[in-house]
Amino acid sequence: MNLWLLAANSIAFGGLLFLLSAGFALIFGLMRIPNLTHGSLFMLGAYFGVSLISWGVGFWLAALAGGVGVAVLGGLIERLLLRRLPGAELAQVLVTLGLSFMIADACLMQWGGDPISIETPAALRGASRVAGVAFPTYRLGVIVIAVAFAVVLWAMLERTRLGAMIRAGVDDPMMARAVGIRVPLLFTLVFCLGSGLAGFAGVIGGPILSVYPGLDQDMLPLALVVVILGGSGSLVGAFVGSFVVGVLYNFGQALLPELAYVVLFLPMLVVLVVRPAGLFGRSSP
Amino acid sequence: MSALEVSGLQKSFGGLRVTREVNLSVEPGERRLIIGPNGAGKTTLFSLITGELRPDAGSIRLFGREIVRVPSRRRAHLGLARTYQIITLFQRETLLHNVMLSLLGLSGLRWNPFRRFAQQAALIEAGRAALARVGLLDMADRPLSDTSYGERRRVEIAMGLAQNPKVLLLDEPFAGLSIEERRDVQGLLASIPHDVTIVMIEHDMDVALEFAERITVLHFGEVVVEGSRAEVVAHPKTREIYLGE
Amino acid sequence: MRRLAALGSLLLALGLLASLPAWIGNSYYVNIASQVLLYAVFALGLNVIVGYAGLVSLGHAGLFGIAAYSGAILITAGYGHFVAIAGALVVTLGVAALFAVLALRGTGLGFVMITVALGQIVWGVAYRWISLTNGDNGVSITSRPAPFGLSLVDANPFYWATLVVFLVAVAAIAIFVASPFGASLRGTRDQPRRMNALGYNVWLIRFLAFLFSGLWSGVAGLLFLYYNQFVSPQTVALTASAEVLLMVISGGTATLLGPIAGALLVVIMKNVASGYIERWNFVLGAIFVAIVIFMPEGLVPGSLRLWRWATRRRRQHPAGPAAMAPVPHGSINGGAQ
Amino acid sequence: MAPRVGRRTFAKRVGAAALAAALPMPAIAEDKPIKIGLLTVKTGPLAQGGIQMEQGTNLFLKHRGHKLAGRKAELVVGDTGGNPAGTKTKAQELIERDHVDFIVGPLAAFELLAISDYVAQHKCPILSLAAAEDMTQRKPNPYFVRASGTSAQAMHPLADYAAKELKYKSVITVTEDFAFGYEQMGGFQRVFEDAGGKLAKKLWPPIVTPDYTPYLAQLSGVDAVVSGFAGSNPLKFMKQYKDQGLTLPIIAGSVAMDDALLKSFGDEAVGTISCSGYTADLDTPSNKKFVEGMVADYGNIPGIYAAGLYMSGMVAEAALEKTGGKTDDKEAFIAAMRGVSLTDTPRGPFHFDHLGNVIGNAFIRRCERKDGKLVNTTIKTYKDVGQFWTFDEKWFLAQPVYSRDYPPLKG
Repeated sequence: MNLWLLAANSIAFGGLLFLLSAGFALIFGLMRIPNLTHGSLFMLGAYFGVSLISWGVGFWLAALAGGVGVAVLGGLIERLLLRRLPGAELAQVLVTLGLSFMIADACLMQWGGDPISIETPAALRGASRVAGVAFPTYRLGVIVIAVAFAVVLWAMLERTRLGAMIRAGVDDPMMARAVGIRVPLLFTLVFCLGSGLAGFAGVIGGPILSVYPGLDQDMLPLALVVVILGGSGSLVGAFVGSFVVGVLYNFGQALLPELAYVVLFLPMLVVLVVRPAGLFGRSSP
Repeated sequence: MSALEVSGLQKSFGGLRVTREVNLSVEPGERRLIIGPNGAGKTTLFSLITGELRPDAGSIRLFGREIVRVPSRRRAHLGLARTYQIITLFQRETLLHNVMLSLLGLSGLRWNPFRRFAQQAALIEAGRAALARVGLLDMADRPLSDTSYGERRRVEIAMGLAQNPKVLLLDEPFAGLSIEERRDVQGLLASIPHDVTIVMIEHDMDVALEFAERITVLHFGEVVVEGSRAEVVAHPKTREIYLGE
Repeated sequence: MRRLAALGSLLLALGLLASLPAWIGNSYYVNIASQVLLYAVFALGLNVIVGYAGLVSLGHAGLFGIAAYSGAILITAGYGHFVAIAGALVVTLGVAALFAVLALRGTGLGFVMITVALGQIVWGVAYRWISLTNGDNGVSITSRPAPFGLSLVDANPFYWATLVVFLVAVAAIAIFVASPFGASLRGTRDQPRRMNALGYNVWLIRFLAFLFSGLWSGVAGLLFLYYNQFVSPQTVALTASAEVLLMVISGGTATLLGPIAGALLVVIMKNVASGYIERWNFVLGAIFVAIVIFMPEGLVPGSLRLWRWATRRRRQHPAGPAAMAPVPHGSINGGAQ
Repeated sequence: MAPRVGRRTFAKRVGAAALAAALPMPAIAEDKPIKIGLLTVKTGPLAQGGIQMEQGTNLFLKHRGHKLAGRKAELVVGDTGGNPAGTKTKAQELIERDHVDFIVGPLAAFELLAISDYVAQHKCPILSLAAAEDMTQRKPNPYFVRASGTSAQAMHPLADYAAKELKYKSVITVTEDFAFGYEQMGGFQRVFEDAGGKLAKKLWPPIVTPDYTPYLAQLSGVDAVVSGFAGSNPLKFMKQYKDQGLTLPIIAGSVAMDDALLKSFGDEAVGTISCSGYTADLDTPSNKKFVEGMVADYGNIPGIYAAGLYMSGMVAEAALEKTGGKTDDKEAFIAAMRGVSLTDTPRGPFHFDHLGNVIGNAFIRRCERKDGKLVNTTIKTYKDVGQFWTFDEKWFLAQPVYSRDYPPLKG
């Protein structure tokens, strides 16, 4: 067994998971909304990417455009639906699951049931040798993208006015409102951003995962696990959680095949039972 | 023997020492007022006494019995009741239901899954009596969400009284009340018999000073002054804290 | 007068339910009715913890499925139906106790996530512990019980048996909710800290409520087993947990009729409407979204609100308040505290 | 007053009677259509195969002008949602409400197993392509007919080919962790080991495995990798395999290189050798018609899902012709189905064994790029392959069903 490969892939898969779950964590952190459409938005982004690429758009542009398209949809969902339901978690669950049913079926209508592969961009095809180990070049690219996004998001949260407002909104929405932050607009922006990240991640994940009906259901639990292991709603938590899940997934599946099904959920359970707010979360929700 | 005796009580949140070292002794039947500026640790002290917070060190005795390790809910059964500064009532229920819940908390009936709660004659009677004491009997069947703030304050007190406590902790019972409402509550408190020991946190000095026999001044988690009304008012530390002198 | 009317409509409803096979005609529809009832029992059981305890579980299909699996395994091992049913319920209660101890470490979303993890672990075990569960092929049983010598093989007797269980469940849960314990439970949902200060053991109340909820989930699981005569890992999947939660929320939490209405909606959409509407999944999703828009508190309370609003409007001036029926805010916020 | 019968009406009636007398039975029954129930998956992750099943069925009925053995044929479709409980309900709908004469489908083994007892109780013939071995082996259902084959039916010849023609000595198998996977690889293992080959490892990734790298990391030190993936997983697996820079040859089961999936693959699939009971490149008149019809109507090269249902239709049609269009006597109808022997079908000639499972060709294909498109080109045909391969039926059935741990790995 090639342990170096598993180690390297823990990082690469973790990178993909970070792209998947950063948006979920942001939305959850600021708005306390468990956005159960997140998997669907990921899948929808991937399908947007498929169509754009088939019309001749380049991969990277398709990824960005897919992200923007999903961001717009996310903004609409927030404006038209979630806006009405502050604090009503059950109604949020109902509406986000309802939307995920609709999106899944709409994708089936539009793109059919056959799995669709997204071609790896030409420059990143094949395998590279890193420290003597063959590793898919594209996955190295995913690591770079994930780290770049993590840095950009972190800088945005910590260094910009928007970030300061988001942080204020997370810490104390009432106070943020009192000091003149337009919290509703902020929520819409964050929801757009979180959704857009999911859509972008869908296209980026395409060359690895391909796109197929059911991709949504496969990805949502992963995002949940990442956010739980990382701690609810912090970007740093999602970042660390992604790589923790990357390691658990790769080594767990390879070394403990008997536990393949619970290799993510057992640690998640243990973390929740020991520290209900997650590894890096604040102690009280 | 003191009704309530607190000694060496300490509590920190992270690095913040909210309760540095509190010693307090309240005699049976006494009316004790606790004052102090915002952030002095008054509500925290109440939460430590009722067990909603766990102290880092110190002892709490209720009529001589050490209760610091007794779970919060058991302390209610030992005769300790409190009201809250921020109203924590059952919004969807009627006033009577609220008070009945308070009564049920001390009754073995609370585990009964078979009988009808709404038909428990003994609880209804006691609940109505408690509401009558605070002058809200005629509103007994109104949902709490249809009541005014002042009425809710009185429901809070009714719930405390309904449990027939030996020691009652009142957290700012006058907060947010109109002048007439204050007078009502004042009269209500005055009518509580002296077999109930009362400790009260209050900002409104006019009503509070009239009510209290002894006063404890809390500042930065410590008792800085304690004594009779006149003593405390005259004490230079009190003036220093309140008037910045 | 009102009591008489209530009694009358109750009797009418009972009569309609009991005579349903007579006027519904085809055994297929009788079977659908049995399914509605069995999922209603499941949803009612889940509602105990979601609606009355304010704790959202996304792992209840685990309990439902464990009852079905235990029953199927005991029957396959050669035990009689009585032993299988009793054994399955004991196992389910044991697992529910374990679930509760773990899940009650968290509140709000922590609770939800722990139940997700537990449900997924049960799913993994069902899938992977092949020697016990036969893996993805599932376990079939060939017989249904014959209480008092009455065979339940045909659709009608099975429906009546399910109806009896359903009515017992409704009655038991109605009594439970209206009891002092039920009042205590709702208190812990609305003001857990206050309840604790009032002398209630909040943890134990929630724990017992979870067991009660688990018991009815288990009963529903056994009905499912006997109805389908089959159980497989999909029975315990996350989607199954989500489905029953959607029934509860869409019908209206913390009401007796809500989960029943939700079960009716989902079962009919999935099984009957899917025969006429090819994209039924889309329509079902759209219905959920529409419910949130127009009746965020759920179908049953929402319809009652609209009804009251409409009748009051009629009784008042025809041009009464022009505003829409007010939507109560945050009226269905569950796990929040 | 006697009803007046006009001349023309009278003539018509006499004519109809004469016609009826002249023709065989079916024409008499013509007023009541034959009802065919299709159980398939149209929503959710399994919809890919399910939609193709419906397409195959529709195309068959279209080719027959919606008439079987002279009777009008009506199709009732039930969407199982891909889960066993849904399948049960839909089967009840088809049998108890719509009174279908027979059922085609469902797709997945766990769906079929959930309704096997039920359809047997109702004596409803069922033609499914779900491959669960024991449906025609240790727990046979007397009303079941399978024109596609068992899980291992194409794996036995694949193993034979791998050992004897490709001269592979050792392989690693990798397929999903479920019964279809176990049965495929069990069959491969038995024949491969009998031919002197060795299985180094059997890997079972869960059905939902977004990233196969933990398994790819274990693929080395053998002559080839045997893939048995299904659904959308083959696509993911092959792509990740290629990206990882792995170069071991891959040989694959029927659905892992299904013809309908080829349009989704890229170059990573080229060179893969697979074995299937159906191949789109088979040069028979009926296959030509079938493939052309699928391309014309749906724009798809068909695979085993569409072909399986098309052939199931042919079996039912042949049986109906034998019974004179009658379906009332279920025993006679099912006996007729199992007695069907066809010479020109999309998979060539086939007939059934006494358990209702098909005996027909198995095609070894190599994936190639032709005119820019991927195609599976047949390189060898194993004729008259049954579910027991070359083993003695009694001996075969005395062994446990292929499972995760059976046959056990040697050494």
